[in-house]
Amino acid sequence: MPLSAVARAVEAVLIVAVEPVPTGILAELLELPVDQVEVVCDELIESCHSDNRGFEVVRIAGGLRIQTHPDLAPYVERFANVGVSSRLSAAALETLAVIAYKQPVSRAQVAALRGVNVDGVTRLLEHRGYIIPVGRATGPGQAVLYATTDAFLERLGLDRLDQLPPVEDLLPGPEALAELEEQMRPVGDA
Amino acid sequence: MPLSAVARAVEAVLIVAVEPVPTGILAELLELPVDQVEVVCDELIESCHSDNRGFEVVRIAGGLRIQTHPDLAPYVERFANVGVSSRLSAAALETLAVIAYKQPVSRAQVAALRGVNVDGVTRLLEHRGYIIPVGRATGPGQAVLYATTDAFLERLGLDRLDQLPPVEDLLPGPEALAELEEQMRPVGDA
Amino acid sequence: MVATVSIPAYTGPIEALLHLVSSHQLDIFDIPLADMVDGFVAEIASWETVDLQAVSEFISTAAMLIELKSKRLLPGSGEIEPDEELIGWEERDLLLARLLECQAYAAAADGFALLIEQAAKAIPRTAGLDPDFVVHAPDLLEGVTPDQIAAAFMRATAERPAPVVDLYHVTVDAVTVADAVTEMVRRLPGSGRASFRQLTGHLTSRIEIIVRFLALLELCKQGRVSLDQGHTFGDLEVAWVEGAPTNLAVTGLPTDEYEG
Repeated sequence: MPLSAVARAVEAVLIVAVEPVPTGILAELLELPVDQVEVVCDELIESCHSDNRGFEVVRIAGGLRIQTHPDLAPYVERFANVGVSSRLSAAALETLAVIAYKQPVSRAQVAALRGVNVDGVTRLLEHRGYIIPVGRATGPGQAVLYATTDAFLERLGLDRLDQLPPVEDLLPGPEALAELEEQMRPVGDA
Repeated sequence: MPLSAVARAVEAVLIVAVEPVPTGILAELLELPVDQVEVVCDELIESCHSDNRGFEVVRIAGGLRIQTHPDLAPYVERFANVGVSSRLSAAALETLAVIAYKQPVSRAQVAALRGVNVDGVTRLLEHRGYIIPVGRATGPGQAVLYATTDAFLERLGLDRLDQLPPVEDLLPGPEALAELEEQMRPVGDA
Repeated sequence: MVATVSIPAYTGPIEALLHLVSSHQLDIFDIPLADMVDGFVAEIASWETVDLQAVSEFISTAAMLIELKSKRLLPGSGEIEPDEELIGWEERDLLLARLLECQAYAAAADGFALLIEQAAKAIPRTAGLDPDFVVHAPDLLEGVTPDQIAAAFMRATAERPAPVVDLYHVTVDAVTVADAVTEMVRRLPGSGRASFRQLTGHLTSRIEIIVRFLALLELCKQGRVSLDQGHTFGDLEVAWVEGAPTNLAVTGLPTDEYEG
């Protein structure tokens, strides 16, 4: 059965959403009462199953999200591994090293140090379980802070972080880091 | 009509992809010949329309991509706060057009045609990722040659360069020619 | 078939006629244009089939002759050279072609703007992998040691050069033509003939070799050395001119420094 006009709109919004979309926001967008939106969401969820789509719409954390159908995981996983070299690039290794020594640290701080955007690399490192978000900075923007994981230590054959070789700390102090970060803001926020 | 198993797999892969996926990669994932994958892609593209989904699957920049259906742009734009990608000036668009049709081409060649210096504009276009240096001319000076990128195709919503209309079709008609000649008379007689 | 004309002053292809006029071998006033056209029209009538190529060639050339003649007939325009006129036309045609091409690309640009506007209505999905999707990927840290992590950290935090091109930090081999002249004046007299390759064999940078060459050219200009190149791209034979002054007070030398 073809989708209703409202269900199509919900689907389009979920397609571009990166995080689960609360039904309240959908209701606002569609200018409809929430309970009516819930009915539309049910229609959408149902249609994905009846049309045998490769993805499903699920209710999660008070919102809706599109995700791949579980039985297609083998293909998705194979795709995720396409083009992934079996070694970390020099850039990724440097980012990981900075996080290891300066943790907890925000992406913007690492980027300020390395002089390049590190969003893609941190996503990769997080996805592979070498780093993990451990909290948020207190300053404006409340940037996510990252730290290395036990898996990271395990891969390196270490028990504790302080077993990493000592390095001469060439880094400016936290104030200078904050300043660097400040300078980057226009770029990062653009 | 419910999707075939292979079309579902393609759809799942496109759901997690962040840029257009070439059919060659899909063929590798599915362990199928490319021409068979093309048929599956056609099935998927068609199913989105016939099922009246809120998204569509399109061939773009040499690959396949999932994107929201254009008629739902009002909802999606409100949600994602998109549509802010800055416009290109007429000068930038004309320079881009010359490069697109004459590639690979040097700045000097574009400037000679347009009658103005195009250094600033090419820098902008390169910065936006629409053009890229692809080599050097063999003649004296070894000018850098530019060509358009996949990002250019994506921005225009095209799959391949040959989808651009032939430049002969864009030549002005006889009236415009007469008008030009009229404008030029003072120059010729000066 | 070739468009030919037959007038008292000339008989032959019309294109050659235009050449004669533009090169002053024939005066435009000696060409009765009306008769020339009548003659050609009469000739066409005798053809079994009309050769469009020949006819267009005639029309285009005749038009140029008519414009040329009418301009010459007008007072005050006598000083315009016929060949300049023709050059003007050629330039104009090239300019016209370029302007037409520009208009085509302007139309293409309008098309681009339209495509961009349409494409912007469809927004691609870029969410990527489902956040809780577990990828069993190969271990990317295979073989990496803690020392390598430390080294990567040092690399990452090492001071970076400012993104401006700062030439103060660059070691510059400044070489001047004057220095090279001095060297040659010391070395060449009494050494007989030397090849340019011998003279520059000990040099490592291209700019030093070039400056040495400039110095030799300068000395040659001053008549103090003779240069001889047996064949194209052959080695240059350098010889000090017997009796030429060996003072170093050379004047009028370029003082530019060449930086390698």
